[in-house]
Amino acid sequence: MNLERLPNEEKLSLCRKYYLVILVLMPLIFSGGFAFLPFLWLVNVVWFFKEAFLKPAYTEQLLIKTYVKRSALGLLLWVAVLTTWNIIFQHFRAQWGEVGDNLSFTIPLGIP
Amino acid sequence: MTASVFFGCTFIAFGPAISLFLFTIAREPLRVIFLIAGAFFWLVSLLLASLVWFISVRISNMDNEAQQKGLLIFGVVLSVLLQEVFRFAYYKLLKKANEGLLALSQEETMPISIRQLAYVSGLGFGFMSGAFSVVNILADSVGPGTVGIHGDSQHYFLSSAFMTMAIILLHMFWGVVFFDACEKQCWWAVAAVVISHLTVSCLTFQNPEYVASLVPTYVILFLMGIWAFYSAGGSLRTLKLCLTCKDKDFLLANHRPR
Amino acid sequence: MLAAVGFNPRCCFFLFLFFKFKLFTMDFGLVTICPNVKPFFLCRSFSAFLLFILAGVSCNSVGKKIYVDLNNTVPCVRLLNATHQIGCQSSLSGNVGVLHVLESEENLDWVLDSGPNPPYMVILETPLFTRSIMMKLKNGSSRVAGVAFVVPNSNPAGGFSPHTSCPNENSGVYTEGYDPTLANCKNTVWNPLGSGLSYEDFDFPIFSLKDDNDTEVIRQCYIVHNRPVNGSTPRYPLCAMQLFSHMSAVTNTPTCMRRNDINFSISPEYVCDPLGDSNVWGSSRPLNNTAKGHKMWESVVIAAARLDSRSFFSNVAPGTESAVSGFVTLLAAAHALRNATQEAQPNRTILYAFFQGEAFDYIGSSRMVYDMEKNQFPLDMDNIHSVLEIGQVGLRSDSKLWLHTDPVSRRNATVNKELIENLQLVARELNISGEEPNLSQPLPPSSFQRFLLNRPIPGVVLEDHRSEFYESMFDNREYLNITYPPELTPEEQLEYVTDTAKALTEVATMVGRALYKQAGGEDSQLKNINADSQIVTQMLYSFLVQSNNSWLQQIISPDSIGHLNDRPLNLYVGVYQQASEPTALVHHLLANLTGSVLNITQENCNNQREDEEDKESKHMYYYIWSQGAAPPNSTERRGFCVRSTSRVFRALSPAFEEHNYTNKAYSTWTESRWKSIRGRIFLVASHELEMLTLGVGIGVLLTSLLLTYFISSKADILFSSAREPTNATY
Amino acid sequence: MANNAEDVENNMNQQESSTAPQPTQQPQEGGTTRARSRGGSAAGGGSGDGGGGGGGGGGGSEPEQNGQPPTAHAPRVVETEDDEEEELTLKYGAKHVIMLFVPVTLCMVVVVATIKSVSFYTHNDGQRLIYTPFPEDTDTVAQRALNSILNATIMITVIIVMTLVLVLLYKYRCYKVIQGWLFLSSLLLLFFFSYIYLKEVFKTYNVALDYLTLAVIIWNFGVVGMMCIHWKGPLRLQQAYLIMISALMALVFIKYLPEWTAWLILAVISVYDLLAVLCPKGPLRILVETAQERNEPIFPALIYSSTMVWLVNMADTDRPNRNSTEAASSQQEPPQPVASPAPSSPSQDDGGFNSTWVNQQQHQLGPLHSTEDTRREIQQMPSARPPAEDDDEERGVKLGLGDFIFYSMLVGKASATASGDWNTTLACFVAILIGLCLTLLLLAIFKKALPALPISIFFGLVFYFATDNLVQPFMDKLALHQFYI
Repeated sequence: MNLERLPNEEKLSLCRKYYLVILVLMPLIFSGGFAFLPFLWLVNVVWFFKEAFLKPAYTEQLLIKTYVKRSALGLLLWVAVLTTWNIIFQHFRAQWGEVGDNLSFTIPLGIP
Repeated sequence: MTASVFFGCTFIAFGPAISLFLFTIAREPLRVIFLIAGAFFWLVSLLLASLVWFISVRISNMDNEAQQKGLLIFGVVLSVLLQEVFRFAYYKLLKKANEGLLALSQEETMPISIRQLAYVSGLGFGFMSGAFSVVNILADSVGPGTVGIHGDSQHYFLSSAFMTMAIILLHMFWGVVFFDACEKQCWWAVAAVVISHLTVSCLTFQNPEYVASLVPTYVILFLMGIWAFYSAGGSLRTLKLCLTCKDKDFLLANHRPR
Repeated sequence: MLAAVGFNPRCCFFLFLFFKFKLFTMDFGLVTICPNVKPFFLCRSFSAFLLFILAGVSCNSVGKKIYVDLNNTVPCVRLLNATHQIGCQSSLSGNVGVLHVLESEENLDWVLDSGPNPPYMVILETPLFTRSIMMKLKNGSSRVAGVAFVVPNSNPAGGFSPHTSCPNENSGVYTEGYDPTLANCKNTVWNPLGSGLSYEDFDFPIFSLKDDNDTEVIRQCYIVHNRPVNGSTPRYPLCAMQLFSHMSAVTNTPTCMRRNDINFSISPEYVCDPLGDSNVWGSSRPLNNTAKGHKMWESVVIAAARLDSRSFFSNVAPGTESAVSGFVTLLAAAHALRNATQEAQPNRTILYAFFQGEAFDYIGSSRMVYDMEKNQFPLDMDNIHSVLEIGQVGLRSDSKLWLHTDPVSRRNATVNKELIENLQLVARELNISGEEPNLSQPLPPSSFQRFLLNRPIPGVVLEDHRSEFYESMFDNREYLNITYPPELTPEEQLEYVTDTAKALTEVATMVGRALYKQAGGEDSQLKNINADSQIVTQMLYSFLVQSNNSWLQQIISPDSIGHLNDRPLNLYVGVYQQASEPTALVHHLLANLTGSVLNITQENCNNQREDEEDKESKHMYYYIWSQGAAPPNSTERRGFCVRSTSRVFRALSPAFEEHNYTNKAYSTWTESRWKSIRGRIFLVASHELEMLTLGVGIGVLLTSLLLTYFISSKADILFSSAREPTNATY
Repeated sequence: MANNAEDVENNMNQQESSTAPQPTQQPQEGGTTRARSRGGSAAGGGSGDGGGGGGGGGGGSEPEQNGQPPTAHAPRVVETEDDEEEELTLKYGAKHVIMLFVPVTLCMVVVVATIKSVSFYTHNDGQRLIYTPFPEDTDTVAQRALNSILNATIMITVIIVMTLVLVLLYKYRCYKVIQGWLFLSSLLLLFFFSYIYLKEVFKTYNVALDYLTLAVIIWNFGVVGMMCIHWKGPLRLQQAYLIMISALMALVFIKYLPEWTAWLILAVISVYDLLAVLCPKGPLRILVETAQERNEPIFPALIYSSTMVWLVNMADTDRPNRNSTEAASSQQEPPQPVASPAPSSPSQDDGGFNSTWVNQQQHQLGPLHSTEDTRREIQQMPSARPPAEDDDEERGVKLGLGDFIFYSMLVGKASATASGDWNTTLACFVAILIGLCLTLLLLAIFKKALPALPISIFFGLVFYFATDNLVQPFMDKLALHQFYI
């Protein structure tokens, strides 16, 4: 509500802190993504997208941008890998016989 | 494949109601609450009606077809009357709430006006009665089959959907007219609402002659719409005022929000 | 407090999960044996899963307006062996097709090419249920949703057998190695009618409809809606049918057994179960059942018969001629031999053996031989003196009976002389002509072949035919022309001695005497060995008309009363975990017909002892408490205890003992599991109507959205008066 | 509600701190007066805003922001120290109610959809919880009733014991133990139950899934869930996870609790709820009071908190860039909150400006979501918006996951047992929502901790049995003859 109460420098300091926080947290989440956690990268991208690209430029934004981009890259990589693997698996599961059965978590009934 | 039937019927039955909800209700928490409260009141009325019907069926003999049908008709009439009674009760309740509210609030504007309440509660009634009468039919419309192996008309789903749409809109209009009549203390209007409601319900007794039931229903819907439009404060002047909608009188009357 | 209530379940999680884990581990132990899911079992709870998320079980009135459920439908289910899958299967959500009643074979091209609205659900009559038509349907299966076969009330004239023309050719004794000239029915085709339909794999469901009302409804629906009137294409709505028979197992037995083994879960999902059941055996002289393996100074004559049959559809296997005639004869013979063997014990033991699962590559007999080799059976192969198998003896044209022997073993020795002579001798006395087929003719499909596979044993297979093998759903009592005068009550029918019963009694008498002679009994006794035609006709009635009759109710034990039912017996062997119908009955019958009644208490009887400190006799005898008859004045039955040598032992193919599902030596048949088997008919609307509905719906939605948005944005103008009252009134 | 009440206190601190940035412990009554004063002002603003909304008739897709801040701000400046709680109640209570309707509805939708599609959760395979050892498939009704009563008793005792243990732990400040406990349980829940759920879903649709993909899915789901619940993450995501957790738990209860036992447990637990909260010595009451006097929130992992809770903390921070961007991007304005500058209360474990900033981000996430036109978002938008220009009273709508679970359990059981009849499900749903409304109303009137289960569950049970036995046959007959009422 009424911000008139709030002295400007305080606002500024708060908002600086707040970007610092981003800069603390983003790398954490980003590096967390390396523990086979592409979902974290997705969170990173969606979460900070506005911060990185839609906000007017400010000093820390460059770093944020790079992190967001990297996260997006890693995410895409994961998606590609998973989709290809799944296509291969669905296609060859029947041929692989026992291996295929042992690989599969759920085996569909009634179809080979 | 028959998913298309399902979606088609759903859109027909609930399309207007949903769009009204999205554009006029969903953004106002208070209205959502009053909507659900209205639905709840309708539910209670139905519960009482079916309780009476159930008891009467229990005490009557089960295998007498004519008697069962008579009882069902009795149940329908009863539940219509009960619905209107509960509409009145709901109106009283809202008045109380609103007056209390008014007494408290200093400024001149209310958080929600009685007209809005009328519209919202009417839509609430409509939603619930529409849902209850059609949701199971919709669930069955998904399956591979369609009605008719015993010789029923195959337009069962379509007609039910249209009937439901009419019922929902009618409830809305009834709500507006009813509340307005109660405001103005002109009881003949209330009586008119009750009678028209009874008429619509009785019209459906002649299903599956859908023409004979749907056409009069939509005529009544149209008339009620115009009436509701006027009682909600609309008029030809206002119609002319919003120039762009000169040509849409009829539809306008049909889908008058709030 | 919300927060606080928030805790409660979550606090439980920890504990709760712990115990859950315990539960799971418990299941692992329990799940090893689990009965197959039979038709109409669980189908309600699974139908939700078969339908779309919104379509629950359609049990409300609207559902009744739409669907007519078919009761008394019998599906053809999927069976698997080491290499193949046979049978039928529908898709997970059921196959839907427009009904088409096939009047003639020419009519077929409507289904396969010309019909405007495929896929079709083909309704077949008897004469059209042939291999050629079914193969055409199978190959055109993109346009075929399924087949429903209307069972006629009278058997087809030409006869019908879906079995192969050379039954069990790969599991019998006649392989290339044994005698090239006899292998694969080169010499004699045992089942000339055999079309081999049962051994085809169809990727659409095939049901048989028994109920006449249902078939009438279907015909009416077809005539009213679907019949193309002089070439004009029928107009919507059309009558359609949906059949659910989704099978879990696929490919072959090794695959499905592997999938059985690897699934560990909260709710284990089993896909197939081995076929099998229990063999029944008894002996004229008690044998110590706990001492397995070779018995010194013991020489037995095995009298064998098969207990099972099959047909194209599961659970419809009357098997009157192929099985019932045989084992009823043997039971009667055993009964005839009871007194003779007790008064003047012949020096050899007679062992009555009833084999299960013979229709599927000799499951029962191969298991008995296997047990004898592995010393799992009270006897072993060395104890066997000779084998007399009673095959199909129900239909004797001009009182001939054929004594089939194995040409190979006959060639190298005089093994069969004695037995044949005995048989022909007793036959002559009963003026039955026991003929020998020509010497080059191999044995018909019979359990005896599995013994021959092990070693050349003297043995004869009694058959009423030279080369006729018949195994189908039409193998019913009408085929054996057992008919009762219409005016008889069930009780009278039970006692009514038919000609077939008389004929079988003769055969039974002959078998009994031959066995007695073969066992080394002296000829003076032969005259006293006579089968009882009353018993025979009662047994025929019980197995072919209804097993739930006053006679069996006295004989059966209280806990197996559930095996009695009011329809002809189903001789399909079924899965191993589930007792098939004939076994228990034959077990009790054999006990009652060969055993003796003791006067001991029920709990002693159930504990297999004659009195409290009796530990021994359970090794020699088996005790059955029969619930007996109710004296006329009172209602509760007066039971009695029967002591006999009649026992059961498992008829599970050795392949499942050795977990070796690929070797050809043993039967590897398994039956797939299924979730729900049902069928229903309904009308389907035209695609145009559906699209119209959808279009109208979308139109309504869009218009209302536009209008509402427009008006709500204009609302304050439109209802300018709306505000003043609001302020004025308040 | 407890937290709601407690939040009133929290607000005080926020208030305090608004003038003096350092959070200071506040005597209750002083705080109360201040809170109410703020309430008055808020009322003014709110009413103005409501009128505007009424006039605007929900102006479609364009952000509300344009019309509102003026109408919202004007009265606020004018009137300051009037005291109208009920008004406040009606207006802000309404928002709170909606903010609870949405997640509760979502949770129920998830449960019902699963029940209707995945037969595993409806098909009784004889397994039971260790808490309900007595089978219900008995031959006599009396036996069944007895067994269900015994089951319910055991279950309730377990719950009571658990609650007591937790309260004691909390009273003696063994936070580590509690945190560990909650952490472990949510771990098992997130990994194990989602594993079961995934398996059943894939089995239902007869699709093959390999262990690699499964591992990736479960691992990501679980770990991110733990992060969002116990550490920090986008608020929408955290709420989604809380909803999913409750849905999974409810599904497990639905599957493993026998029918009568389930109904009985629902009835009994709401009574227990009543006692535990309202009795002066009720464990939950003790817990709440302790939490209040310690001025701490009850564990965030256990409570579904609507957006508001955080708003104040972060509101101020983005004021600058709001100014800067006001002209540029009006699209992203709705989420831009304008509120009193208040550093986070010391209570928030991940407090400091982190939480501040978390919600800030979260809040900017708002429009991103709402652009996708799911009804849910459209509904959530307005509930998320008003805090933007209103103040502290906005915070503090919290609902325990337990209520989510039991609500969804009731609706799920209704849809599972009522033989494919949707009317029963609908009736229960409406009844529960109405119950929730009444509870919130009572809360706003009494201004003290109230149990949320009793009214809702009572309505739910009444309407389940009534609809299943009375209304359903009636409606069925009507549908048969196509009569309309």
